[in-house]
Amino acid sequence: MLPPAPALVTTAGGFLLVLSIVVPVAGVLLAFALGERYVRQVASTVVPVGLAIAVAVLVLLPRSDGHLVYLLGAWPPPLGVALRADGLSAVMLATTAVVICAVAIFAATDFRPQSVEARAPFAFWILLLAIWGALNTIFVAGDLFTLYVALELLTFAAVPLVSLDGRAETLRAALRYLLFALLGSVLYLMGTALLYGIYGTLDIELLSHRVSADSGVLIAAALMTTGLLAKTALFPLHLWLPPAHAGAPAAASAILSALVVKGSFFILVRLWFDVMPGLPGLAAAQLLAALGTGAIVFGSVVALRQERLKLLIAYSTLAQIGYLFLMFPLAFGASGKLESDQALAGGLLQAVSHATAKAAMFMAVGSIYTGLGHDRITGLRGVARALPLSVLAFAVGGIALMGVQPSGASLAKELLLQDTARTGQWWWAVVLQAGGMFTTAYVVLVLSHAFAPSDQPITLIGPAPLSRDLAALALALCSLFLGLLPWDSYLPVPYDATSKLFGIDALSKLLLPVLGGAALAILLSPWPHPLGSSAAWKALMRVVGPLRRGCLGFGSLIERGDEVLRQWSAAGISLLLVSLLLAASMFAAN
Amino acid sequence: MSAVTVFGLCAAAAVGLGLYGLIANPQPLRKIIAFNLLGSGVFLLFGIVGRRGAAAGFGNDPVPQALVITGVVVAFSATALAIALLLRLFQIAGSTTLNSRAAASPRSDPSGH
Amino acid sequence: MNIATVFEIALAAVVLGLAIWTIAVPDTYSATVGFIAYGLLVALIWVRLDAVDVALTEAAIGGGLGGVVLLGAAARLRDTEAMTTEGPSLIVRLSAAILSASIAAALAVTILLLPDPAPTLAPSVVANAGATGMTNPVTNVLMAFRGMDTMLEKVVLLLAIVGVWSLASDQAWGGRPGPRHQADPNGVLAFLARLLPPAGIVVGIYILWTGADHPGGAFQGGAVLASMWLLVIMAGLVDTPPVRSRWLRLILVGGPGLFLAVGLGGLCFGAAFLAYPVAFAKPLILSIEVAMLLTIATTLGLLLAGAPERSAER
Amino acid sequence: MSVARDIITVAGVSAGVFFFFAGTVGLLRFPDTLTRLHALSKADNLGLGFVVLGLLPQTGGLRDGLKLISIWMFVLLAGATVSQLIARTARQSGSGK
Repeated sequence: MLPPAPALVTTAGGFLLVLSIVVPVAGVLLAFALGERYVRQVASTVVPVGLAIAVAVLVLLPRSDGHLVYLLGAWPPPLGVALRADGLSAVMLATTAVVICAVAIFAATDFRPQSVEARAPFAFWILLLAIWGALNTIFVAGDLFTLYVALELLTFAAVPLVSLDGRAETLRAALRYLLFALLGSVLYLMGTALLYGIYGTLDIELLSHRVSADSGVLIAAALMTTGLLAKTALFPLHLWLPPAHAGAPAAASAILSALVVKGSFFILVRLWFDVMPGLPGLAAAQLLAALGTGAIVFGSVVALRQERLKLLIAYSTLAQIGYLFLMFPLAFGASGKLESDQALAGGLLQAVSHATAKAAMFMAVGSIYTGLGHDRITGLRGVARALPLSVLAFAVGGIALMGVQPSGASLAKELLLQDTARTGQWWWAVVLQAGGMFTTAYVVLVLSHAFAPSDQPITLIGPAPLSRDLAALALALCSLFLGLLPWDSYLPVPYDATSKLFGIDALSKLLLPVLGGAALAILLSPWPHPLGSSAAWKALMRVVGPLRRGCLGFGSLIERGDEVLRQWSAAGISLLLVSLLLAASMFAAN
Repeated sequence: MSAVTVFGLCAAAAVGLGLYGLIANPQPLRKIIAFNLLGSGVFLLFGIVGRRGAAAGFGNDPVPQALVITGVVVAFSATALAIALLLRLFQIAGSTTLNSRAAASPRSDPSGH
Repeated sequence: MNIATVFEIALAAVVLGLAIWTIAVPDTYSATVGFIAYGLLVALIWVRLDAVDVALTEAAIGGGLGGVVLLGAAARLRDTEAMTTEGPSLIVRLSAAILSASIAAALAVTILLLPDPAPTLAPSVVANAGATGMTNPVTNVLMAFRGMDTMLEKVVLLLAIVGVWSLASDQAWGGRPGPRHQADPNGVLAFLARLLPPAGIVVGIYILWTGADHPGGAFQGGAVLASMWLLVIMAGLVDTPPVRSRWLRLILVGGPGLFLAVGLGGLCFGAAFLAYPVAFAKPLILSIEVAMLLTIATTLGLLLAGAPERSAER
Repeated sequence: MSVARDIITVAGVSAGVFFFFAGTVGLLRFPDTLTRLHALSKADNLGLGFVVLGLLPQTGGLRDGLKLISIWMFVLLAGATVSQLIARTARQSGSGK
């Protein structure tokens, strides 16, 4: 038995972690009991309180040595359950609070309970608070089983959001999502059972002292990783994501895309970096990054071929999830352990900037949809004039996601690129750059349609409340200026990384993805462009015509492959294959 | 052979059968049943682990038992939610297929509405 | 090989046979029935593993109520069997079978290789049982040592209700879940529904009460109460309550609400969140369990009833 | 004394097992719903009755004995009702003939 580590004592301010869970949960209970007429009021009371708690954690954390601990019921682990927060938790708590806040402002006009249609607002606000509580639990829980319960809480809150409008397609999407997510959580639970059987505890801190390269542990790690990948929708386990994220109401899509997939990703980070940093081995990490690369290629190419804006953004989420997994091989040090905090910081920053930017983009598209009554990309001409704020929010979010300085994405990319140089894995640098170009491609594609002049003025069919656009814009700006924040008390971001964000060097780094992205957009998007009749365009087409035809053929091939992979049985087989491959590579490493 | 071995193999087999059923059975209801089978296999795994940890006068470590009780209730709620979604889907669409392509064909206007 | 081992092997064989039947039989209704039988026999395995609390839960919730949900759905979907799409191709099924079998094999090997002596928390559960004044170790873990998990799991149940209700059409919102059951008021079902509930309610409360020191508890008792309620509903003696009803909402949040309130009391006045003062631990836990009993029974019943379908007036 | 108790137990449980076995054979082999139901309810009522009877001498006291007997009573009640309902449904749908 180990001597009780200092982490097994409640620290001052640890009660904030309890409050970060209890406040949203109390909001759920209260909103449910008070009923339809008061849900919005309850939510609008809980949201600022939750935000204040997240800020308080941010303030307190550096003062208490970077760690907050709370022993629930004053029972120390392994018997009891501890809540713990470190820099990662604090950053994620704050991101979640900010995004939820913006979505709540955005949704306040949408989900206003009227006398007749009280159902959707009732469900939406309760589920929003429940997602918040579940995510906060995920960020601060120190026990693998508590994490399982939180994961299920998250699923149960997310699934009904998908089918809120009750159409058959969204019901089908929700059912697929639920079943696949359940499969994922059962795999996770299986690993938990094995770990308890081997070590007699599920506490992350205690496990990290006890784990060794036992065959059972490796099996458990492979199963849990696969389960979490299924919940994160990493390629090729993404069958549920596009229909679910594209079918939900805009506010719900924003939450699902920005935050919900990050929950299981965060548990995966905890599992690999905190529970067993020495076990997975480089091969398994390369496998994860390879799947991430697949996600970037499939997600981006299929996104460029979408006709509907919401589906385009859903596929972009798929690609961005792939981007998050590039950090795993880069975090390996010379000793074969996951030890580079810099790569971890880069991955987490990417998650944060994607959360803010993607939520803003989904919200902006929601406004465009309400305004136009459709979200066909080819029908976007002139929308920049009709809905300037919505398009601006989309543009700023897109630019932040592309990695334009000083966005969080650019800082994340800088950190990861430094680690590719450090570890000599140049191929991931190529993928990182290509990912940036693909992101640019679909953002440029949408913006070029939106900014194209229209022959006749657009008539808006729905109202466009200012508060919605402002919420989206604020979130997008947040993402754009993330790179300027003082990260060093929470994440190990070296000072020189931030200073490189400006200057000639930075400008060249900006131009490359923009030009590459524009080229990719021209080559891979099958839709006729509004400028298509101009002379310059025709001249260009004469030059690149054959190349473009080839690229379009490649694109349709990828799209067909994506359709096959999104069949239920194909996805299930991929799931089992991934888990066996992970197990094999982990065994090879030990 | 002890009870742990016998039921341990039984649990592993239930997991395998559940995984297969979840992947290969086309009807959603069968998938839900397979999920329950899979879940019960995993719960049995906890039972084996707890049985091996019998000590202090208990024939089974109480902690995994408590985890299983929590897990059973969660699995039941999941089943109920999945069934409700399935029945609603059947009520609206008249079929229960999860295959998006087969289902999307009757209504394929580009806006999706 | 003693007689107990022979019995265990026979039990495992029958359970496995039922599991295979459940997966392989073409007819969905038969598969459901097979699964119910499987669930009941798995409860026997739990008894053999000396986990009676789990056996009760598995029989009541896993096999019993879970079986009812599945059976109801299978009956309603029975006519659609013919029009469902054809299964996946042979190659797909074969590779799925091979991969699933390899995972099962890996799991089986891992189980056989679990370390000896096995780690256990049983001694520390016993050592700390004095803090709650109750001797059922499982109840202690659920309500004290891992109280957070139990509370969050109650919220999961509530979210399942929200999820099921959110599937209602906008017109039916606020109305009564499920179809109205019409039964012969002098029929045998109505007779049973009058005769059994008083005894069933006593049994449910007894299971809760005895759960402090013996196998039992709020889940198991709640499942018994829920089945009594469903029996009365199915006999047409009472109708499901409209979901907008205020008392219903209060009962549904009562369990987690009280749990949370007691937890917060610990945070403000006691040692920690979810810490019980030793002098009041047993009464506090029992009162939470009583509230949870009602909440669980109502939640389980409503999860079985489904989404609101009819306006409250009829 | 304990030998006498064990003899009663063995005899009772064996009788119960016989009824369960016969009931199961009937359930599998009889041609239609009503006769199967007949076999099943016999097995439930008598088989479980004998098992309970056989176990009674092994119980620790009056309380446990009463619990056992009440379990049998509940099963009788439920079995009788369910058989009734199944039989009625079978006759209405015509599969009982």
